[in-house]
Amino acid sequence: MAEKQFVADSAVLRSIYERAALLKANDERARKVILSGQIAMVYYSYRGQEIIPSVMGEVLRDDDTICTIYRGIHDMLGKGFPLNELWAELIGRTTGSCKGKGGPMHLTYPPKGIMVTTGIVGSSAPIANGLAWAAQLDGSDRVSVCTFGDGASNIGAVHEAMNLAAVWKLPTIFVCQNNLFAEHTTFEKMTAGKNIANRAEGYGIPGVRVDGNDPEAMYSAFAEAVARARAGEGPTLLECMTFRFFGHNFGDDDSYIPKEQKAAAMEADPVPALRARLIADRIATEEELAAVEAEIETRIDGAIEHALASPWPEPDDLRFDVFAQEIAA
Amino acid sequence: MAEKQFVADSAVLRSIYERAALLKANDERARKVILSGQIAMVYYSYRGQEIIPSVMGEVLRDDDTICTIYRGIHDMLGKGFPLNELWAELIGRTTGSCKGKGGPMHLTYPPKGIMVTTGIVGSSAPIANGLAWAAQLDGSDRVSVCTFGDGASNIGAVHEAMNLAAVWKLPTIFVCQNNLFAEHTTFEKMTAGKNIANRAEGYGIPGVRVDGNDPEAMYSAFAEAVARARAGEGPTLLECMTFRFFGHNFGDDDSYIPKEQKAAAMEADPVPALRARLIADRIATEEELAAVEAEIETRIDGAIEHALASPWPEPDDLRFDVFAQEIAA
Amino acid sequence: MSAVEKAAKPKVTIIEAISKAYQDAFAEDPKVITLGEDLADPEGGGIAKITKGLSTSFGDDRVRSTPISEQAIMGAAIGASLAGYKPIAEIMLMNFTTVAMDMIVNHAAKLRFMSGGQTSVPIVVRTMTGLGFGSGGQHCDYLEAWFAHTPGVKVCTPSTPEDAYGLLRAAIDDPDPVIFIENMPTYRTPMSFELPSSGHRVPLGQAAVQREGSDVTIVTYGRMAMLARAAADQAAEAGISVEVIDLRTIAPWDRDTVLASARKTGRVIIVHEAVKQHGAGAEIAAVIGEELFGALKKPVKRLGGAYSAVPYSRPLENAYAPDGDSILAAIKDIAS
Amino acid sequence: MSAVEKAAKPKVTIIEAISKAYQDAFAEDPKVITLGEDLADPEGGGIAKITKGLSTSFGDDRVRSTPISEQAIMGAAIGASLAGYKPIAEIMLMNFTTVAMDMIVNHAAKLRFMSGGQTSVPIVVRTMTGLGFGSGGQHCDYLEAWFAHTPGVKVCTPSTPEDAYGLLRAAIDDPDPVIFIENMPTYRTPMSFELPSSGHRVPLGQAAVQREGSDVTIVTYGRMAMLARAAADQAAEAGISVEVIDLRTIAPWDRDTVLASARKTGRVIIVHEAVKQHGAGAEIAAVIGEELFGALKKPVKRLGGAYSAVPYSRPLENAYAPDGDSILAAIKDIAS
Ligand SMILES: Cc1ncc(C[n+]2csc(CCOP(=O)(O)OP(=O)(O)O)c2C)c(N)n1
Ligand SMILES: Cc1ncc(C[n+]2csc(CCOP(=O)(O)OP(=O)(O)O)c2C)c(N)n1
Ligand SMILES: [Mg+2]
Ligand SMILES: [Mg+2]
Repeated sequence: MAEKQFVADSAVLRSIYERAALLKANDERARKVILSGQIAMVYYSYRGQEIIPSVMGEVLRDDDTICTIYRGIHDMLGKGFPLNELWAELIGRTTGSCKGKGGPMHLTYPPKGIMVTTGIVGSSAPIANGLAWAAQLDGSDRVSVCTFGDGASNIGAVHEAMNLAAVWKLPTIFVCQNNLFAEHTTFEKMTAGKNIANRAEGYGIPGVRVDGNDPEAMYSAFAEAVARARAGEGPTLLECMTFRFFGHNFGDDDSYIPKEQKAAAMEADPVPALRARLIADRIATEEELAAVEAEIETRIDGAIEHALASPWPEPDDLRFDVFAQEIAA
Repeated sequence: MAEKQFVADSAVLRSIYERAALLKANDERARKVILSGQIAMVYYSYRGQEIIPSVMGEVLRDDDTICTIYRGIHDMLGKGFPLNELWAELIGRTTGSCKGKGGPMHLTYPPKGIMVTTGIVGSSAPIANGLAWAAQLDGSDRVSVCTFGDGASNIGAVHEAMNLAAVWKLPTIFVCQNNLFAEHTTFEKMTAGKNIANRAEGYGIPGVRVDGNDPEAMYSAFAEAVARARAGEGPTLLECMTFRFFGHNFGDDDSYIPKEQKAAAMEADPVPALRARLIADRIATEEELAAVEAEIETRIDGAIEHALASPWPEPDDLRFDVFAQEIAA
Repeated sequence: MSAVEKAAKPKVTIIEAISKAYQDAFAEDPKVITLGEDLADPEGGGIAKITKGLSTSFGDDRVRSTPISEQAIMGAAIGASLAGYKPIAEIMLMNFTTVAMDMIVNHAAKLRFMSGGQTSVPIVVRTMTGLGFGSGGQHCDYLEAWFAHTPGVKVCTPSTPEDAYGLLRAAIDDPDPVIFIENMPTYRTPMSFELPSSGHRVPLGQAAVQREGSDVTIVTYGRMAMLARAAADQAAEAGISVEVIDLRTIAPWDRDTVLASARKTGRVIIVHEAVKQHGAGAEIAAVIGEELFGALKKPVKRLGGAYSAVPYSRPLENAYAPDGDSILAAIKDIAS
Repeated sequence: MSAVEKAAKPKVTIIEAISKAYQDAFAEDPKVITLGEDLADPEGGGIAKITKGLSTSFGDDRVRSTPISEQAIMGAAIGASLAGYKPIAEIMLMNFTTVAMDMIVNHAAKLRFMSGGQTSVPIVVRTMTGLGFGSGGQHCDYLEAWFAHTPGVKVCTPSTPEDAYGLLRAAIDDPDPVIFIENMPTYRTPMSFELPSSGHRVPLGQAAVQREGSDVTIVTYGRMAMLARAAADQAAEAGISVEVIDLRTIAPWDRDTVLASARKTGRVIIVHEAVKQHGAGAEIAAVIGEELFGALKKPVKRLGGAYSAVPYSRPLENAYAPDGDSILAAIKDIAS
């Protein structure tokens, strides 16, 4: 398949930006409400990594599935997780997608194919293969995406999953979001080999390192992987280079990140960069984008309001959803 | 390091043969005593794979350690496991190296560096790294070898271990004995990628596929890996091509192996081939080798006799060796 | 021969019943799929040949041999189940579940709850184990207590061909993850059962009173249930009437049946092969102690595996777990 | 404030005591080494900064940050221990031990036995867990019962800074594998202890009677011991005299101390955060039932975590495990 085939045209770029703007605004809001004390929750900021899931959301269909991780709200919003169900779950209300039982690390929304969010490093990968196997069995061309971090590439589950996907030619797309850090440890220190993409060769599958902050490069690489998977040509490993601006989790003392590295990454913030590009290339006007952004803020306002007005679960709820059948009181 | 450096000279080849002859004879005897009903045990024949451990035994020192697997008696004999303690353990007597508690799948003999025998596929690899770390800490140039099968290359533990060995530059040598089958599943069916050696590149370490039945090639590759490890240059992955003649375990219906494949492999039996070569090249005479072989049979006779004359353990022995301190009765 | 064994003429063994359950489930429900090491026909239909013929009949898509990758196996089962399939994942031996514990415990067991009921994981984890083959410390463990301690998974194990069929079919039907434990040493024990009909189910959570009695209650499961039935026959000769309860499902276990029998006899022995300390017998004994305080005639007795790894040498392996003699001795002791 | 808390002036928290134990062990014994994710100083000395300063003081060889590879971490610890080192392996959170269960259970726990005593595995597995942070289903489990069910490993957990120091030092000294469980929510609980001297050890297997009493015995450990001490103080106001036993070591647990107290009070409550069903409390209750048959005044009560995954939402998380109120209610109920 020629790579040239997958080019993000103006409309696509604009749509990617609209998604990225939502992701960015939502992250900013989350950090803001935590910082202000309005809402307390475990939070893993993805700020800086917005382009990757915005591209994924652009390319994927609703019936394509995704398995993601604790740092995954960007992936989910990209894939269409509704804001009301998101925020209500983040603050543990019954109107949350998981009725408050899952929380920020286990957000789930099957209507948009958001099947699993895991807090266990690497575990998204083996499960994604099962969803891909189901697609094969169904005779469907839908694809199964898993996302994970650079650190996760060193855990056994990811290796096993890539090998299985390769031998079964599964429509699984392994999206490694390499933000150069795993908690406090640098990518280079824990990951042997030239890069992660390179490991794909050991499984005889395509492995591509791509600038995950570059919407066009990311689009081209991801769309190609999806096309291969839909065509029954098997899995792809994408290593998407990016950076997380705000440390591992909210409250993280990120002094382990060299100041210049962080400053440079924030300087190259991909979301405003794409915005500027859209305007410079006359794909959108400043006014149009400002309107989009304002509308996003309004939607987030509404979602938080809805969430805060929603009821808390009752202790008795613990008896439900353990099994299909309720647990005796 | 130039590969040419490690050449098996005549003396080495002869010594490799003497080890291989022991291994072959011991396997034949084991199958014979089981078949005759004289001894009952779980047994994983390694017949056909003798050259690999004979070379390893030739190159390694007593203080170098090895972690091996259920199909590992060849590895252990190559490394110097004494026959008396071996046979007594195989038949579960107190004079066995493990007092009868371990058995054929858990043979251990630290005086010769035989540290772990595991029945869990892949588990030899992570433990070998720890022995390698200890060597680093001791400031010793000893090396740590783990052996495992082709099937094991697909399990997470092996991947994690190779990555850790690479980032820590451990003196671990990963010896994959690729006998083309994992239980009843062919290597190609379960293992993605061109070959296993190739996966090393993903970790930035040398990966070499070698004909494990060719004593010279095997010697050259293994000695080089050991030299690298001793010199502090880190791990190597060796994929040693071989074949097991008698199925997965004793009693295995090996009809899943194509008849021609098996016949061809047995036709190319590496032990008699090496024997013939030694004679043809006048490295040894027929008489000398016959004498060596006769002496091996005598030693095996003696070991079995010793084992059979040894006492069985008592139920009370279960209270010992769980912890350093005995368990209360 | 106990009442249970006497019921019918010899027709089918446990291993045949398990194979039959597979065959019928595959034939009846296209959503039933299976994966595991060596399972498909080119690989011989599994190490115990339980799935032999299945891939030929139902296709390579539904019956898949896998690499040796227990995490990948469990993950694939979980993922397919999230999409509406009913996978049976074989983790060959129970000790190998240790490699896949994250998938089973953090994921399969929890996804329904953590998703607030949006997703479910209707998988069966079939796994084999068993003492008596001289395979030593890493191939014969009984880990049912771990899974029973894990909310969100059910655990069962049969001691008759009928139950093997009925439990496995019920496990496949069940909307939640079930660990199905098979005792290899019992696979071919001759027992007198007809081939169960394809409608036969043993509801999860229901124990079987396999032998009625009035003096002593034995609560057990798996291979130990076979030994307990035989020991009960011997005890009867000594004039002791023993009720044998095969839990069949270890989690959730059938409290009503156990408590009713314990109340009746006032003397309870719990027997399993798993290590006695912190085994499933502890929970049962604790509940009996709570519920029947003051109503028992004797303290509950627990028989279980020794506190050591499973030993290799024959005399040690023989001494490791309860056997007919130790069960009979316990019966006589508690009845005295 | 209970007797235990009153003993000395505020000086040190549990987390400080753990750090100090590391420092002292590293200074005293060059064979002590450690590895785990983010542990070394370039990575900040661990997520809780417990090992901060250690790699700077004792070198990168002895204090190693690792990739996210729990199997490789445990394997490296086991291997180094076979060669005479005393590794402390940090498996960051207890739920992540599920990834390394093969290494811990099939290898660390069994190598001494399977080798007939030729090799030993003197490792410590330090692991953290704890409810109360809103981290949901995969970060707060208590799995001590699994390890207690595994012959060959010991399990301990502290509820005071002194015990944290003394148990960790004893665990490091121990010639066999020890799982050392840390309750994150108790790390910084203000308590009044002096910094323990470097000679301080708490022998494994010895419980502490943290508060003497005559009416009711509470057997517990970890964070629940803190709550039990406070509940005992409240009960005293209601005229109920409660004896609080902190097991400290869960396997092997101190039967003598527990049975002596149970015999004295005749009323026993067992409290842990782990899921109640098949938790460590089941074994303790079963043994008490066996040993003190007819000698108790009331059935043993067990309080434990709910039968579900750990929920996220605050009110659910609060309801999940025993708390001061439920412990006090149980005291009043059993004393009535
Ligand atoms: C099996 C496992 N080990 C350790 C952890 C603790 N942990 C949580 S996030 C994390 C770092 C993961 O880094 P990476 O994969 O690069 O993803 P990122 O957080 O950078 O997005 C670690 C070690 C975990 N959750 N699961
Ligand atoms: C984790 C685990 N899974 C499955 C098994 C069962 N098993 C034992 S040997 C084996 C095949 C191993 O094949 P390979 O690694 O090629 O080694 P070989 O037996 O060919 O020497 C399998 C699947 C096991 N022992 N451990
Ligand atoms: Mg990262
Ligand atoms: Mg093989």
